[in-house]
Amino acid sequence: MSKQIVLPFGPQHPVLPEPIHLDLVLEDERVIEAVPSIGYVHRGLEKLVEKRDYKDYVFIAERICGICSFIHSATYCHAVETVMEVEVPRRAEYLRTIWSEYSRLHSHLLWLGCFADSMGYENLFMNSWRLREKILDVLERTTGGRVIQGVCRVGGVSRDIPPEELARMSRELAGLRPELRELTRVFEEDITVQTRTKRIGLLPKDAAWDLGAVGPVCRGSGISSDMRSTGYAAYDDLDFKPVVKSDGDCYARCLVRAEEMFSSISLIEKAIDRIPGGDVLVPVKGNPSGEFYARAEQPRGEVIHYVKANGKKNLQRHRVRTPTLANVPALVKMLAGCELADVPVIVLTIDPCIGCMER
Amino acid sequence: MKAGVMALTVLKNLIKGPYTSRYPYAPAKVSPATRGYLDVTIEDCIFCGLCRMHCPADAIEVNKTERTWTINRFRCVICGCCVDYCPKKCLHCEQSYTVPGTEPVIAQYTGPVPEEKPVQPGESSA
Amino acid sequence: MIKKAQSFQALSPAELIQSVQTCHDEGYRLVQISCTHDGDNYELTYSFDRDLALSHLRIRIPPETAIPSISRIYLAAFVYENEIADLFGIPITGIAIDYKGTFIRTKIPHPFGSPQVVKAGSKTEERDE
Amino acid sequence: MSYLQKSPWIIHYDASSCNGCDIEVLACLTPLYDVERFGILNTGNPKHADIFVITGGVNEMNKEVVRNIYEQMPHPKVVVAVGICACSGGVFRECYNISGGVNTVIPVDIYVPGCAARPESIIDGIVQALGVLEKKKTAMLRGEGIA
Repeated sequence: MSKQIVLPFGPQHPVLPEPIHLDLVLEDERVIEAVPSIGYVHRGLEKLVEKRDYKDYVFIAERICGICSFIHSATYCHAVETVMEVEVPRRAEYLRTIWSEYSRLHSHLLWLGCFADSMGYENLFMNSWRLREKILDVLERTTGGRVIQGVCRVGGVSRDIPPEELARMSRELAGLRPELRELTRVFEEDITVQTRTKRIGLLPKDAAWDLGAVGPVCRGSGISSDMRSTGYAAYDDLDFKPVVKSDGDCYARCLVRAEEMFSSISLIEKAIDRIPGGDVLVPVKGNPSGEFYARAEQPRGEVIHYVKANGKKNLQRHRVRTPTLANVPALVKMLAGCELADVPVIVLTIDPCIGCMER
Repeated sequence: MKAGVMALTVLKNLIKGPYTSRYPYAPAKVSPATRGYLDVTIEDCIFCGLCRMHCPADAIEVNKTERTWTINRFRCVICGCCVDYCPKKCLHCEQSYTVPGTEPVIAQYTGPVPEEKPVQPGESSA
Repeated sequence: MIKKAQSFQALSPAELIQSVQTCHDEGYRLVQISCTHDGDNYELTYSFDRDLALSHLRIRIPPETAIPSISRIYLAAFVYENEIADLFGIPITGIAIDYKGTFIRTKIPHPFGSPQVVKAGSKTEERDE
Repeated sequence: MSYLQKSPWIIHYDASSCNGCDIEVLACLTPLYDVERFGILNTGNPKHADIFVITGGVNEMNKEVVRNIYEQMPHPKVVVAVGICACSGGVFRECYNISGGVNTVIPVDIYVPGCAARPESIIDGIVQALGVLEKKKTAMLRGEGIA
């Protein structure tokens, strides 16, 4: 009945913390098709691997993204270590797990804030960011950096956490739980939040599988795919169970992230309990030769770091497949058929990290 | 019930005071581990250039003949990479951060003239 | 740390579509497509996941050779294929959502399309601001 | 309590940063640092803004976006480049797609170093920017042209 119009969305938009551009084909208020176009943040850092020593490149790998920075560096190190057949000390793997889970907590709280902001829920935004500062405090105390930690090295980690600090972290985590419950209660109790998210942005299970969705997006659609189940780093010791919801709407994805925060807390607690003693860094000599696809679970889903080396000190190729890139096809599917006013909420439920996506 | 929760929150907030740090009046929050800016104990430096070679941001310049060690503070990413490589352990991170400015800050340190002892060791290529 | 073996299966470009279709029918999930320079040739790796184990299909092609798109089988492939087409300059035919070189717009065309340039040991000259 | 004389409004744009500085800019707005107590507001509309806070280096694609936002802002205006990438390109300086710091596209008044820039640094930077803003305003009123 009415003719179609194309509405450009972004790159600079009040609700988007980062630049992404979407061409929304509209019929009245309904989105018929969404075509993302990216490249505003593309830096091309994969090419830098040809100029830098593979050990120094850790710091660049870490700066792929400022939110999941630690997991990027840990996965890159994991890839290089596997190629070089370096046995990383067990304590270092535990520490990597602890910091990874702290990164996940801070990222999920950040997402909760931005998501609340996209719905106009200022109060939740402020409260989740307030709680996030406590996580950042721990990260700064133990690693020296708030958002870019810079502790991962090829062969381990550069900094140990002393026992008294571990005990303090454990005490603080216990206090974090009730505060987190207070925040995530909105999903159970708040009718406004439920009406904004339930049965919106549907992604059925088979579509999620076909479109290669990862992380909370696919777990919200009932697919139990979490790289932490593969047991990299210390996850094999921590009885990890993925959080899965089956509704496939925005609400399910929110619940997955909310519950993952609690599961992260218990993972950290278990890791603190079971952490073995010993060194945290082994010296690595020589140059790598070979290739490996390392996978890890980021807050946004599965990340893949591919390294290929040919015995020189510079790697031949480093490729990162970031979770947001894998979730773009799913986002296109979710946006088709939704209402224009729901677009920010749906975009935020994949927790887009454009810095990651475009590298 | 709801009113009770709210009253409790109000009470808590009254007792606890504001959460906000009074930053410009109160000092910035740092921890002993914080990496703020890079400093050098220039007396110990042997000008080997390992830090320059490994700096991911190319922020460091080392001149052996003039015995100067220069850092571009507006390029340094304070990763701590050079601290790991330094053979004399003369580099370290200070907690306070570089103050914003209108011009890039380039700090130059000049080492003392060496005594009769010949300058050289620790200069192997990485 | 648990290390899982990763299997590579070398294919000729002609067999690609058939093998990918087989993977799809067997319930594999497309994880990623990556491309690497390998001497004068390009090496494309299609990675699939089933039950948390990775398996890879690999094809080697000389430069400027067009390869068929697998996005009719896995729609998700369109992001990776557009990316490879933009960064490496490999023509990929029949992508479901074809951006025609505008997916990632770069300053220099096909930045990865040239062989590896290693400036051994030398820092690049000052490009000061 | 008059740490600041005026209440500047800021607009934030992420050029090609890694997000680290972005989330620190956002953290400035949230309870712990809360720049709104100085009357600093984050706005999405360039026409409302006095201070342009930009993070990350500039690449080919967002060059025009950055220039657009800058030109739409009313005079007097101040540009604050937050983070090493915005100052000089940072670790990505040698990437094929990065043109360099923000100053390759628009004039920058204040540089805030740090990777990622700490919220305290960002507050300091904005406070300094306010001084520059004041100077520009008096210059403008005296009719010395738009700087």
